[in-house]
Amino acid sequence: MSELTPPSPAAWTPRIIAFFCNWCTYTAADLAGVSRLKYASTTRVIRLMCSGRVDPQFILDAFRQGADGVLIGGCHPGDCHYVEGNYKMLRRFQLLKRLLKDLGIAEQRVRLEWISAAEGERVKTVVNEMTAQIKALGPLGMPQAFATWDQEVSELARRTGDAGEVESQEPVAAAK
Amino acid sequence: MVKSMTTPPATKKATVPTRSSDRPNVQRPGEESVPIMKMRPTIKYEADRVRGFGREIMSVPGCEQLQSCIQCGTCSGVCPLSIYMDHTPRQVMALTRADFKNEVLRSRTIWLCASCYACTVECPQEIRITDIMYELKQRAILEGIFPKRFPIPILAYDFSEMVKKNGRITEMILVIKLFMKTSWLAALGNWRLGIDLIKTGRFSLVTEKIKHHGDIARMMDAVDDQKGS
Amino acid sequence: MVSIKQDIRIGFYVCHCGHNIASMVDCPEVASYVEKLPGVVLSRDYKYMCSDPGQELIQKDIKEFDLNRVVVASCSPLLHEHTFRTAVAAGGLNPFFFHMVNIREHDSWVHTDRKEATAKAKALARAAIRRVAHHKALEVKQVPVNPDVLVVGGGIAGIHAALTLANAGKKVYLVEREPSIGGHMAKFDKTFPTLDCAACILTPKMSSVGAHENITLWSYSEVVKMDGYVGNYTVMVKRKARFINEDLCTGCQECVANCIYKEPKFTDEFNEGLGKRKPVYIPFPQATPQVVLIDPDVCLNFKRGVLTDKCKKTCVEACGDRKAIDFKQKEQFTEIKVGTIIVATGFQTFDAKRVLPYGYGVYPNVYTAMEVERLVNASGPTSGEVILRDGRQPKAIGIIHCVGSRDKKTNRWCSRVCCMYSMKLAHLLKEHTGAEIYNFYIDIRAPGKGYEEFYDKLNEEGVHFVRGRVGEVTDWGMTPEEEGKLVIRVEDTLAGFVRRIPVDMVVLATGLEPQADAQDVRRLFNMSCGTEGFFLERHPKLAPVNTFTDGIFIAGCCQGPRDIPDTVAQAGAAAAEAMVLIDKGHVEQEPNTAYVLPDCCGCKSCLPLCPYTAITFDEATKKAVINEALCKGCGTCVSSCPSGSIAQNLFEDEEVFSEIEGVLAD
Amino acid sequence: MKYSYFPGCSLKGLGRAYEESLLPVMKHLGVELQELDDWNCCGATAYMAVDEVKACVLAARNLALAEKSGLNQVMAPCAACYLVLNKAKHYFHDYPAMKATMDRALNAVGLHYSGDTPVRHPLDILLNDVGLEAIKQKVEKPLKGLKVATYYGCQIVRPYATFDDQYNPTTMDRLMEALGATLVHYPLKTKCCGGSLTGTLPEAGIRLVYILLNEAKKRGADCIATVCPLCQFNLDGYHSQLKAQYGDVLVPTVYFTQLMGLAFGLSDKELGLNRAAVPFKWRPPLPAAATPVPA
Repeated sequence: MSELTPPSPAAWTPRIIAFFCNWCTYTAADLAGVSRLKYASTTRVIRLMCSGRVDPQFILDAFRQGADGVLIGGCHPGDCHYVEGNYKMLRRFQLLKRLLKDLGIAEQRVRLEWISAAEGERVKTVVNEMTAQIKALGPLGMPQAFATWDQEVSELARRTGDAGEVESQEPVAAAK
Repeated sequence: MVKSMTTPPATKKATVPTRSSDRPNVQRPGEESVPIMKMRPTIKYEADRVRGFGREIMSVPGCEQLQSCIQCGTCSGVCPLSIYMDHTPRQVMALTRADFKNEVLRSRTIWLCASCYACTVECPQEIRITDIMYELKQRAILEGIFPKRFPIPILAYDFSEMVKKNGRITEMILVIKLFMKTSWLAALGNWRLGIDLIKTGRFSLVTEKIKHHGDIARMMDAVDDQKGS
Repeated sequence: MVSIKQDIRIGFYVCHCGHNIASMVDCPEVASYVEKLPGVVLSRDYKYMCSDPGQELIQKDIKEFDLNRVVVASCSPLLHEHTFRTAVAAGGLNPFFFHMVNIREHDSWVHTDRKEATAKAKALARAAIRRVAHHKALEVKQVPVNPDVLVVGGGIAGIHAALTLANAGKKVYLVEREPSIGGHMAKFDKTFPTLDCAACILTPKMSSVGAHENITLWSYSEVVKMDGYVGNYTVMVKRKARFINEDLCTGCQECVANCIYKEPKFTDEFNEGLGKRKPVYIPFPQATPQVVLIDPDVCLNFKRGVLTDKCKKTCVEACGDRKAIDFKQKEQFTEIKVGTIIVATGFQTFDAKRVLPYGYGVYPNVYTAMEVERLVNASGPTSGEVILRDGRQPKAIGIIHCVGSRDKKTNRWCSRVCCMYSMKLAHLLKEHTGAEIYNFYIDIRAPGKGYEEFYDKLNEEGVHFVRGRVGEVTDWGMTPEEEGKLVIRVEDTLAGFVRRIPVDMVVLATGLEPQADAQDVRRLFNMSCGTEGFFLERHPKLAPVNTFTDGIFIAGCCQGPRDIPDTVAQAGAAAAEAMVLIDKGHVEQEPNTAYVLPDCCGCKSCLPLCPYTAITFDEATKKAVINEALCKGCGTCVSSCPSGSIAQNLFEDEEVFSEIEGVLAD
Repeated sequence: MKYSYFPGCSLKGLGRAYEESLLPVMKHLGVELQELDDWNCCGATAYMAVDEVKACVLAARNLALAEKSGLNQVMAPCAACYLVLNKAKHYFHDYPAMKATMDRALNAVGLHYSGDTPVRHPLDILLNDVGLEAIKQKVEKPLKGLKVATYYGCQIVRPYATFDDQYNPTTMDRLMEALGATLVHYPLKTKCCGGSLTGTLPEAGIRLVYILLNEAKKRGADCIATVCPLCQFNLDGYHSQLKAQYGDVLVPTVYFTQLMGLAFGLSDKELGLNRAAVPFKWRPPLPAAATPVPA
């Protein structure tokens, strides 16, 4: 599947939304900080109690709002603080990956990682790896794509003389 | 009894406060007596370092781990040849990391390494010491720092030339060349070996060659081109 | 742009944390950026938000500027969320009208470009501003704490923790896997650096445990299951069959004397295999409880562990009227309820066979340090005489440090105690044999009270210290003096040359490592392990005995290698932490529970998802119902509900969506 | 079973007895070997000292040729070749810059290497592909009463432990036992023979040979079984110096394949047994006519 986007500008840095579970991966990221490990400043962490709380809609919405990648971090299988929330996430993740593929979003843009509270080093590795991969892919640029589509649709509507009904409902303005 | 022993000349000078004749000479048979004491400072100044040398070695594939050396001496402890070395392998690691390039490249140690990899597998910090030794040998050859008629770099050089030309090694030719370049005496000392080899049908001066012997030179040129570019 | 409800009045604070944040994030710039965001009434940067003046600033501002939301950008919420919630509450707001932004652990400490780090801090702050607008007032739930405590592991850590709690009047269950408590310490001869006898200081504590009215001691038992939550844990304990009725056994050991085996002939675990025992035995003279046990693997009344009843049972005869022997005994499972748990499961010593060049298991005169502890012990297999496996007395002994420590091929950590116990053994061996003693070390680590002085003492005693990690121990001699000896080949790194040192005995100072089943125990108690396999403390400095699960504490070497004084101190700390919960009487629970919205269509798909069976189906209303008391707040049902009819406090959909939107809105 | 066969220079020169015994033994076991067409020097350790990159490039040509041959696996009997080929393969995978150089050099001569071809040692193939049971069945004259010190040398177990234990390799031990020989406890089995130092710095090199021989003799070995042409040469070739310097410490050194050949009932001539300076005179006793050969 081809990506939707044009080649990336030189100065561009990816934006990765990370959903980390409170008990393992968020703590691991804290540990990476305490250990003063250095990694790319591309991720923005959103803390949830469990990776099981990651609603597929969160991921889709992140892309819609302009994320170039989504990283989900949970406890290792068998180690979930809530017994098996991470397994539930894994199940959903497999389905979601198929959906994203059909949408034409490259597989490397979503990543599920099991990172325990002790693995600060792993946070660094994963973030850096993912940053490099997404840099190679270029920006996803969903908000811009939405804007273009909306424009096309409005144009079409204007030509058919029925502009009122198809006006965009997307908050595209959120994208700069 | 003590008096009858040879007293080292240096100790006759008043540099040593205790009376030399009072101390038993602990010389063992076969050991040299203490030579004339030549004063030579062993201190190292910062200017003696070749800054960046250690970093350079550590940037070579396989040599990265040197930076985590804890100077435990396991390498020297397991090295079968450390007993002949002027600097133990551990000291070579320390000197390399601290940029003492001249001391390292002039050391006998790097030439004594027989590539048995005992140090590499025993090192608790997983430093690939053998590979570092290879790298240091290469530097020394590159800079021409080794004793005249010293056989090991000569062997290594002849070896590579023969491979480049023929693609293969004819061991007897290599050995004869080596002895000619280094020492005729050594060749004479090994006359029994030569006779044995002839007797057991292992002595052959027929050059081994590959069919596409141009290939090797082309490949080496490709490597050199890349290095140059 | 994004609309913010009219009545939202947000106060924003960005913390410098001294230089920790300010050196990498331009805090004033972040503050002035946030000030312009919708809904923000006030935006400040301040040196230390967690300080008293910082907190007071928030309280004052809430009143003065009529704030109804507060956001603080500083360190990790896992560290200070509670601090700021309390401050917000003190200012008169519901504490949940607060949100925290982590710009230290997740930003300033991990990035190197000030511009990028500042941009990231702004994005995170913006997300929090958007999110906090959706926050609701919530109430903290209080749950009572069961005052009973479970201590797992009866080594010196578990013993000390149990006694501390019991002496404070708490009821304690002490569960120990082995037939006796005492752990590794019971095997030691002397303790460093004071050289007081280990048994002399440990035995009284062991007996107090056995006799204490507040302690229920279950030796030869294991915890197999744990359920519940802080203050209310349900634990299943397996009590293994020792084929002796503990209540009836008086510890007279007449059964041992009268066993059909006249001589002990089976490997004695307590003496590290250097001695022998009978099938019916007591592990060591001071064992607590003073109760024998029968080993069904070697007892003649069993065959391969299965009862055959074919032995003459002279032991039963000897026991007579006491009738303590019960060959039909089965393992039992007992359920207990406790409020807090202290895990003190200890360590295992490194298997010296893993370092092949040292020849343990190949050369009989190579010993582990633990074996030597027994060998020099007056109650050991040789009554304290140091006699080698080949019957000789050693004239030269080499002690090799760091075996299975500081080695990336085995265990990379320093085991902390080996230097000191090696020196102790050097002293004891010198005292017992007068032999020439060599210590081979990488670095001497003696950082404790009186430890360096002990090192000095050893030097004065004439023990040799050779700085160098031994390359190999061999049995081939190169000189006449080496023939028939073990030869240690090592670089004397301080002298700068290689030495060969012939010795009669080699002692391997094996390191400490996590118990083989540490991972199972970790899962059992819902804890984390560090990469090396020791249990992970909640915070390396400030919460060293807490775990990530409330009410579960760790003490001793299960958390990392340490010596006896540190272990005892830590066990005391764990006991104190447990008492904090017990004496407070209740715990507060984060109100992050899930709840069902009225538009539930009754599809039941959430029911099997909940691991705590907190969701039930109400047949009357045809809707799912969540039991708030059982819900732990993971949110899995929320994200799985096909009709979006389950919500979670503190993690409402709109809260997360607004966070996503905010973080990307640049 | 068919393998591509990389003899290396030594097996055509000083170590020809290794090849002479290896080929009939493999044939006897039904292992087909096809000599790699136009192979070149592996790169060996001396080259590593001059230029590691070039050494790897040399090795890569052989690996590429092996891949081209269509036979998936290449057998390298010489310990040095075995190590260098494996090392090149490791570098190819671990260091992208090294891979690029190898690709470039191979490209210059119209070759390509994908990085897959497994490099196997005969011991590995014998133990894991042929199997001890199949070997036992071929034994006609068990080496009964022969006390063998198995000597692996450095480079097949270090630094990459591929098919055997790094510290205590046992493949040859098991093979010798299958042939009916008795093992001598020889903890020096992976110690260094001195490599090329015997020639270049004899004082240091020959001392190592002395230690190996002396310990084998002390432990009552009738012979030392080796897997490496250089080890064999060092342990065998310097007998006059050794005798002069250390006295009578000599123990015959044979290739493990020669012992296999003897057990399989092959003739001395077929096994190159006449090529050693220190003659190995022991021959298996004739099996008693009535009793079948114990497997």
